[in-house]
Amino acid sequence: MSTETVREYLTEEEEDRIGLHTQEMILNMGPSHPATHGTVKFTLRLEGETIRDLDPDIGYLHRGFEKMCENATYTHAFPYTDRLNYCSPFINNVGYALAVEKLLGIEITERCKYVRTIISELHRISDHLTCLAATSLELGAFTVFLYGVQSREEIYVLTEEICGARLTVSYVRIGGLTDDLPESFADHWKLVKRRLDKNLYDIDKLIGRNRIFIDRMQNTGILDTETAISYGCTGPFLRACGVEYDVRDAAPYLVYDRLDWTMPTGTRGDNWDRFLIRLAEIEQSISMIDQCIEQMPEGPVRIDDWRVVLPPKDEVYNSIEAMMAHFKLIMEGLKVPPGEVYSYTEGANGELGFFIVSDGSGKPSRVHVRPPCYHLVAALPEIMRGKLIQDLVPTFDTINMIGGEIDR
Amino acid sequence: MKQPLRPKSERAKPFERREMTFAEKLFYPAIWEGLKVTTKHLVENIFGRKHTVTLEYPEVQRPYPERFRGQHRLMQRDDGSPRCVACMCCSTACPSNCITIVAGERPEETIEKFPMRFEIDLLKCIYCGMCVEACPCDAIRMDSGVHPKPTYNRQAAIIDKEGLLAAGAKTIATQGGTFGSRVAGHLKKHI
Amino acid sequence: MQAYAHRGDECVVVARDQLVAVATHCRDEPSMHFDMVVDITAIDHLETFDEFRFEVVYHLYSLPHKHRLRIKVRLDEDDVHVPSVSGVWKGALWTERETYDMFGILFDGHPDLRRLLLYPEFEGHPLRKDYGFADIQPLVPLTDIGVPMSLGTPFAGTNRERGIAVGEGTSAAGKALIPQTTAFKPDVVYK
Amino acid sequence: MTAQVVEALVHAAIKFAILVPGFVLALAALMSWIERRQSAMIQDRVGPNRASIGGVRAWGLFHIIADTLKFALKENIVPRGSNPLLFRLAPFMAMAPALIVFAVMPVGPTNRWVVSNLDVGILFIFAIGSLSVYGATIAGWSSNNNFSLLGALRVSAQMISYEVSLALNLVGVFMVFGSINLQTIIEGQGALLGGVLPKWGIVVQPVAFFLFLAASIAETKRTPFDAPEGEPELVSGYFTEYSGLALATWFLTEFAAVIMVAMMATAVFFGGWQIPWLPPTPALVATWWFQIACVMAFFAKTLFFVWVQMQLRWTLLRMRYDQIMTMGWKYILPISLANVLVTGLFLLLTR
Repeated sequence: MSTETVREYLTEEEEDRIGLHTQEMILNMGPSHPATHGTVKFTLRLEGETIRDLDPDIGYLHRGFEKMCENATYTHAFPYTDRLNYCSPFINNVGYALAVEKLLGIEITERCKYVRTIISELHRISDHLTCLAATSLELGAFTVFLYGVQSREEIYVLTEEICGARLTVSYVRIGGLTDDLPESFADHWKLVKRRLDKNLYDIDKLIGRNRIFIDRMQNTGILDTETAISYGCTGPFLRACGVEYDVRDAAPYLVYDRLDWTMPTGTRGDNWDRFLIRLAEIEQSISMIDQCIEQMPEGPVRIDDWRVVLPPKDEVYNSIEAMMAHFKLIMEGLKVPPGEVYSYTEGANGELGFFIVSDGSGKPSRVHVRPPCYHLVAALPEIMRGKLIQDLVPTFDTINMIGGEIDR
Repeated sequence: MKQPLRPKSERAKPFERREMTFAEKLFYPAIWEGLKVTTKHLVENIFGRKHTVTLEYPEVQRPYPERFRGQHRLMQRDDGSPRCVACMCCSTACPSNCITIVAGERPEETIEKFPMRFEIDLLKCIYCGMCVEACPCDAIRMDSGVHPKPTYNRQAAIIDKEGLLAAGAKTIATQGGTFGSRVAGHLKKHI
Repeated sequence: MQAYAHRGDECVVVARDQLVAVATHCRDEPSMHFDMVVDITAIDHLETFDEFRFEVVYHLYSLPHKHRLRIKVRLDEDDVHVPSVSGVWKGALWTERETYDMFGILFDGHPDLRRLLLYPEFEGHPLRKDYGFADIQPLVPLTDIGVPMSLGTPFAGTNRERGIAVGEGTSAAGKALIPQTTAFKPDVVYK
Repeated sequence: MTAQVVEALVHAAIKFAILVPGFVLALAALMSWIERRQSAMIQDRVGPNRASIGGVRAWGLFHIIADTLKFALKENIVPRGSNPLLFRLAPFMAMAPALIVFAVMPVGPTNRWVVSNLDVGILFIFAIGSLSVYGATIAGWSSNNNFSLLGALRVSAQMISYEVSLALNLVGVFMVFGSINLQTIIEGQGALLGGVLPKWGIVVQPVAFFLFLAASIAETKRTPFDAPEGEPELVSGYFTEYSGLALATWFLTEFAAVIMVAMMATAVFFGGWQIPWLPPTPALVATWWFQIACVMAFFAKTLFFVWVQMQLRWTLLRMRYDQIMTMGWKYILPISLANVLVTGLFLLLTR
């Protein structure tokens, strides 16, 4: 079976020569289309089944994240960041908090670092599972999809136990967290892990070595390494091309330098590599969470600075100093010294950057987010030109575009 | 530009791509493996629902965890009046501006302010929990364990002071800076 | 040219006409080798500075050397042209489009400068400080479906764009009303 | 003469009226429930079980009625710019052949149990069955929708390609049993090989059976060969624009095709109405209870194959369109040709 599906289309002269005249077809895939989970429109120029050109039209979920942040205090931005990458809201929370903390120049507590690592990895698993499950769904394996989201459901239940909400977590605060991890976390995590193992085993049996799946994934959606770098692609996409780049490794934040983990990289940069990398990263994340639970020290999860974090409740109830700090912080917002900072973390799809400019008031002057999948979707026309329309589906899925993140 | 410069990392571990074996190339063995998994699930779910994860919702309900951020409630004083002193902290902290408070004056009492109106528009609310965090007197909480219910009109989604108070209870949180208040630190936020 | 560092982020301010030269140098010089433009965005300094209004910000990253650099170009309010670096890094294609969309900054030499996140009929540029938080857009008349896109031409270069409102609504009075804030002091200033 | 013709026609009509609405359509309706409940059980869900009459849920069986009502009550939308006549005609152009083919299927041991025992039985199935492709193609073309058009192109290419392989797979069986009359083939499968093994088609032609299964699933356009209606890229392929009862007609057509494939597999490869190790002697065949038992056996085997197809549907994923074509022309077709060759050689040498 032919694995290479690159087909050059005929030029007009060649068409004239062989007497075959074809007409291009414009196909609008989206904005509401089964393949475009999230909302995105692809305008395809097709020649038969071959894509001649592709124009991704994003912005259907644009809700003015950056403008809203300019009109809110620094703490108010947390619910907005929840909705950026809705598959892994914890990572966005952590990324934003780290950016503001970098601008403030404060150091968070040890336990908080571990908790943040745990929740980041937890939601990295959730994000990767969503991606894997959605990829299988788009290729017709509905059963695999449901096994995948079953495990994700377990993670959501765990998330709800941690912070009280399944998706819109708003768990992280500048200088710490809203609350410590619940006591039952470690036990509950073991249950989640068992379920995850079981479901991943079933998924592997169903599609892991199934030729139909492998044929769909291998040698499709390839972007060569130079172009990928030039486009600014990061994350599993770039690692699938064989580039050993991971923010957790290149510029370790939180406690990633204290953990023992490996960075899986691919060789060819096709969909299959991305799929395998995500699977391998789920394993790595599981091991990282286990290590964190082992190493995690006791202690507070918030720093002891009432100019940044809210004082403890009983202090607020009973002492005038705490009460005043509380009021100042709520009414005026967190005062961040003027400056500008670009902070980067490893989101589930790649480098998640926050660029924050402060003018010294309680509201940020500018918040800009660099969504990781933005640059991947920008490269999509380059990947898909000359390929079959059916290859668009797994490619788009392994790119893992998240509407909330790319449209902001 | 075309320099083969690549970042190198100790952690990196390229994985091997296993080529398909002849048996795998024949399609049928892998299909057989898949059929075994699905048939196992089918049989075990028909006879005993071993793996079934779906809850049949209205009859069976999953308990919400302790920290679940549900519908709001207003806590009461001992005489049943709201603990709220209309300090506007929650409405300021609310990112979606869903809390409306109109303060009233109580000249004869030591606590001078009270909320004449306290309304939460549940359609605007995003259940982030920031109002609870912002409350300096443990007056508003989201631990009712009730999730927001759909309504037939927008007006019904606005709950007023009475509705919030009805869901509330008395709290043991002491407040007011009495002598020895630092000792009260062990008192938990939740009852 | 001016260089400083703040919180460990190195930043260089370059003149507009040297931008492409600097960018190419940054990419090709082996000791710098910035092979990736991580992000391009802009800042509107309407409230802060008088001498310039916009800063276009380029974040560069070098994969092999693992270092980062921020390049800034300062623009005046009535001349918002900046040369495009999309010929240097392809990652600039969309980020420049978005910056144009949000700030109305024109990138000369960009092959396909259309709106990205917003629709073509959008009036104004929302991330400018003079675009109000609650400004309302006019309704776009329903276009006839079934208007085919012109075949043959690539997507680039469709003249669906409106004129760009430059500096609309800014006035000296508006600037004077803005409260003075403390000035930004970088940690290190390179001479 | 005319009276005989009329009588034969009336008999055939009565049999057809019993077989098709009584079994095929009833099973097709039931399959809409089976498919959903079975997939639910595979996927650790519960599936539809809420429709109830007077509080009786009956495992969701009433969903069949609810679905039918829902389809019937929905508006039949004809899209703007389409060809209304062809658009309305297309589902029936697809459904009619899919139902007519059941006329030659012998479900029991005597001629009483077949609507019309044609000598060219299986050729009739291919000839009529392949007309279904017109319905699908016209549906896609007349919808005035690019997705439908692409789906129509895919479906016509795919169905025509797999027609060839499908027929060639059965050639080996015809050679073994020396007939293309389905009743003769089934009767031929009653013998025992070496006194132990029933001489079923799968025993004498195993390769042909597996290829037949693949090719026939491709004919029914179900997973893994459902690129023509490939949901993620073509929404629903050639029937994207259909709604209401017209959409239900497409589902019915698909289910009828599934039943047909199951019956074909039963008749050709699994002994048809033969009960294993119970050879149909003329004395036995004359008894009514044996005939009923044979019919039951036939339907039981058919149900088994329906189940197998459902199970495959929820286990596998979709192939790419060019992979489907490659598989059909470069793999299934040569192997079935080789199979015919080997069978011929074997028969030649052993005779």
